[in-house]
Amino acid sequence: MQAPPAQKQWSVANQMSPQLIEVKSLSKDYSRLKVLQSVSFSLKENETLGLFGISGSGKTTIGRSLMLLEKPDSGEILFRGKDLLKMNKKEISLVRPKLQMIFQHPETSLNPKMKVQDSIAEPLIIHKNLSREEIHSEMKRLMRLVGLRPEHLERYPHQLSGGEIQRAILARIISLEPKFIVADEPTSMLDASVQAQILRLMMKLQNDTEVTYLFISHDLDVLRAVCDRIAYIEAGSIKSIEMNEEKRSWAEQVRDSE
Amino acid sequence: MVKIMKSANYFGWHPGPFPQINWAPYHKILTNRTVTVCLMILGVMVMLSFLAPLITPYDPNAIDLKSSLQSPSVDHPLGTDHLGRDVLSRLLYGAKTSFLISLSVVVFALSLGIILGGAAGYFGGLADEILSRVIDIFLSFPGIIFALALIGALGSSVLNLIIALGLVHWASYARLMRGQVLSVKNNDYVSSARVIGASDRRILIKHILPNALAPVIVLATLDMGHVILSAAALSFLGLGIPPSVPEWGSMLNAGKEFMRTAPYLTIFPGLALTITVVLFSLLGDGFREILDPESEVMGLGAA
Amino acid sequence: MALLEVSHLDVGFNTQLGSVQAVNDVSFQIKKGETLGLIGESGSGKSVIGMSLLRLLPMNACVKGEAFFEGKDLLTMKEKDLQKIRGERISFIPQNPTASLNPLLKNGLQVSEVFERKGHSKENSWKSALKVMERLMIRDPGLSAKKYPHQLSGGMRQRLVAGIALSLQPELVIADEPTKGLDSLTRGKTIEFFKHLEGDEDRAMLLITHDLDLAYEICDRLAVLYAGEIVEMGPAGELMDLPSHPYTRGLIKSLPKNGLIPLEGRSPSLLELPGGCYFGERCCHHKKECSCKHPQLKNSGAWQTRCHLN
Amino acid sequence: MFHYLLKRLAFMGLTILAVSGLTFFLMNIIPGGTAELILKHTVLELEEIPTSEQIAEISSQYNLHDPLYIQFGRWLADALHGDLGSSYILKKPVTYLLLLRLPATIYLALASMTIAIALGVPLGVICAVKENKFTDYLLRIVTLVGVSMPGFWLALLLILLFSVTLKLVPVAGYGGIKYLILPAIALSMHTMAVTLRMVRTGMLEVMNQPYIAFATSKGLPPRYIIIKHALKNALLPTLTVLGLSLGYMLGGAVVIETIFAWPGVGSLLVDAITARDIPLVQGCVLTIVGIFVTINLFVDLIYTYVDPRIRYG
Repeated sequence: MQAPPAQKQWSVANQMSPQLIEVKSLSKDYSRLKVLQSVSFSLKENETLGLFGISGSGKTTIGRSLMLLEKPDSGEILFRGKDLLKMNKKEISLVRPKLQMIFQHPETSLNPKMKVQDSIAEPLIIHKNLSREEIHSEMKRLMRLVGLRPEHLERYPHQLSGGEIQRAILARIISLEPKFIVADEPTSMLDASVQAQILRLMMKLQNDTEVTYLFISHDLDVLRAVCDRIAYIEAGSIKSIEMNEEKRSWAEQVRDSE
Repeated sequence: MVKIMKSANYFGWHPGPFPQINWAPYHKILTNRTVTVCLMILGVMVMLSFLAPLITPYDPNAIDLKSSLQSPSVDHPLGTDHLGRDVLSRLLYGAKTSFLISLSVVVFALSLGIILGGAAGYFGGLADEILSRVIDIFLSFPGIIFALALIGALGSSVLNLIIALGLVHWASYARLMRGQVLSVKNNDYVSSARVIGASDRRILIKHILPNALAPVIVLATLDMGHVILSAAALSFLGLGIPPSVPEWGSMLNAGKEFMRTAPYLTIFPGLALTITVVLFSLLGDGFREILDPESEVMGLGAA
Repeated sequence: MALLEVSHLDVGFNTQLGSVQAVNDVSFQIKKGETLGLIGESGSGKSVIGMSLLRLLPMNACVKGEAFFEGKDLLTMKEKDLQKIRGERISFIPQNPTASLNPLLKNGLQVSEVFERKGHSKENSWKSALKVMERLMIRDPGLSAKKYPHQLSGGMRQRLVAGIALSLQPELVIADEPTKGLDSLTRGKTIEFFKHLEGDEDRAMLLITHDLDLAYEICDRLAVLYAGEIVEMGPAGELMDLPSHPYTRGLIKSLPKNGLIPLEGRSPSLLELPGGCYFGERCCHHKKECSCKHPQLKNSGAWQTRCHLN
Repeated sequence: MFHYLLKRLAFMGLTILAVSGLTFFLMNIIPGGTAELILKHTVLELEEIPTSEQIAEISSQYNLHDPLYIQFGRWLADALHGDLGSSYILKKPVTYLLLLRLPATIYLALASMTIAIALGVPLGVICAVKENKFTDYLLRIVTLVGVSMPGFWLALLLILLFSVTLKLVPVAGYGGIKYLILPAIALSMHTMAVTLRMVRTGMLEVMNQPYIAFATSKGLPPRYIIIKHALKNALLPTLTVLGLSLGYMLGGAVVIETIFAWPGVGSLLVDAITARDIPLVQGCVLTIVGIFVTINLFVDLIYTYVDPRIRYG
């Protein structure tokens, strides 16, 4: 694994299109340890930004902060120009559905005491006033979308494989029509063949719904395959962000081979 | 459910170096059967104790000095005590006392522990800090000493006994519940629920409680036995239940004076106590196997 | 002559759900100085094979077949005799070094006890242990030896575990998933370390891994496992460049750098394996024959494939 | 480490203070009762009812008109100087009575603890090694009964068998080893069973850990692996339980001491409570809680010593 070349410094000034997410000098200390040091970056609509770093570099903290699961000490997180950290409860509940997350460990991502169908229906019950039949047909649509079979609905999480759980999680969050998804190492616990399934599915969903991804990983191969830009993070600060030329050439290559 | 989880984990996406499978394949079925059998026996015992007035020909408190200290016979299958009271009748009535006291204490301690421990674990902050200290204090001295002092102060009555033992036991539930909530809270599915916009109430009821309760219920089952023992110990010292109420501990206390002439007065109530507690222990172990195979909860009550 | 000759190895586990067949009729040989890679995804039985050879599996495992090491069967010999072979002739590098080091014993002791067992004095053993640690590029061996495992970095723990396994210079090393769960930096270093080990001519190695890069870098031959059986075995370079079994092909193509082309479906349940080819359902060249007849391993020179199509 | 110790000591103080305070307020919950009690034990004849003048006199003599917290403060200040007041019934300083009774309690607790550990640990190991064999089942049944049997009933049974029937040892009393045997066995049974159980589960869990498989793969002999690699790890959780068991033992001692007329703090406490002798109750509770808290501090310190992963900053 070579060290990432640090040619291009971070800059968004020349980018014209509106930013969906802007993170400005996010910092967080955890008992004298600086987890994040003035982290700034931004994401356009329908873009995938990769976040590369080794374990303990603070990449998960960034993802969790964007989801308001952790509170940074200082900085701003602008979603369409509004600071998430300054919103009141009501405003947050309005933007919540638009910001979603996929987690690293499939075995703890779904409530083990809930059937898969209850987990998938949960966001519908919370946010949409649907009848029982409507929920059912919506669930069927979602299952088809992520490639799960109807018999999976009746099962409990421990009866599914890791890949199937990640599909179920995608079904669960896609129903909210999110604008932005943080994917925190969504495939690092999966086998290579299943990893390809899930990454393909995520890319297909992005095509269909124009969702924006922040893709966190320690696997540069994966990031090169799926990201438009890759940010390199080390010891809590971003060293560089660069365009990922490989994705396009890679995509062409795949098209040729198919 | 959890049974399948163990092996499914191994052959699913997360194979460890050691398959997490039970070594004895029949072990679990056996304990499940144990649970069934224990529940059945306990059920019969509860029924007998509540139907005691219909079954027993004697009033448990009817003093008949003419027939005092009789050995077991057809009239009195387990003999009579020094006041001529029928031991079998007193044992059956005593069972009711024990069950009711134990159930009240456990329900009282369990509710207090779940609510306080759950809230402390979930919300954290200053309230948690204070409550944790209080729990630590309650757990850092022998409970029975506290119960003794309480009853000494309030006087002996069934209600005071329940209050005293309840206050002794609640802290262990609170601590267990707090720890459970803290560990469950860190799971990704709780974060996930928060991200999809679930309310605190929903997260607590739907996601945290169902996953946190198993060991607490196991502890409660084991404690049923412990509380019976504690209550009996206090009564044995003459500090628990007033002598007019038939109870196993006080029966033992009265019986020990006549150990030489009427050893059955010592043997039968103790046997009843031991059997009941064994049943609750087995039941608790069985529940643990089914609900929460990973952890070993040591319920250390006072006796 | 082969150093290790495994033939018709079957491993099953008795569980509450029934018997789980983790390894099915696996046969392979390892020559002196050769590195054989066992590659496969979760549940393919690769780790079980490694542990079964040294009889490290839990009690509910049921192992059948033969594993001859220099003419003696490892699976049936007396426990006492096997104990003499373990560590000294055949050693084991476990996956998850953190869990494989005893948390309450000092690092040095966990190395030196190997020498002590061989009858060396306490002092000499300790000295040998320090030498081993020095060779492993562990910083300040004297000090590290007196520390406890949790005080070492992840990379150092990994090397220490490997070093313990290599300390008596065994003829055969079984390495179980050395790169599992490591981040890219540590993984890179581990691959370097194993490359360095492989330079040693005399030592044979059985490398068990899901990491195709690692296997490609250091193995002479590869065996691909699927649902507990070998589906393809051949020289490492050729097998990776020109795989012939549809599963191997699919697996290699699904890597991010090879196009991220998914292999649809999931491996069959080991509780009830399908009739016919185990890979049949997921295979894009599926034929009628595939679902009724179970394919046998077919030889073609140094290459073996289990497929009806070839 | 020093910091941690300081924190623990402070918490110990807080616990003892809280328990003493709690007991004090509980015992004084019935207003005016105290004066009546003192009168009953001093000047009054049996069945005589105290006059209000007498109560008033005693109340002012013992400062019982003060609010409770002031009375507690006074008790606390005295206690810090080693003066725990004077017993109503025995009319002697509480400190003196406690010092008189303490050795017997410690003697009994130590003997029981020794029995519990000396039997519980090796038997637990044997159970784990012989898992699901006859020995294991037998010992597990013994354990189950040992955990469930009330200690005081076991005590009565032991007396019935060994003293009354076989006449091998005295029924009750205090003296040589002959007097110690039965109470020590009765008191140790529960802790022994708990220890056995903890060691068994601990061993089974540890034997399933990867480091045991790795030790086996090194070619180490099984006996060495069990003693050097497994037992130490398996004993860690047992250690905590042993600390807690001591509390259980001190509680159980109250009953056992009463049965065997053992002149310890436990039986003193029961007498004190029955007579509502407040200073004596206070003193006994303070002593028992003090011992318990101190032992648990030691257990924690041993823990940090045995487990290198725990280091308090």
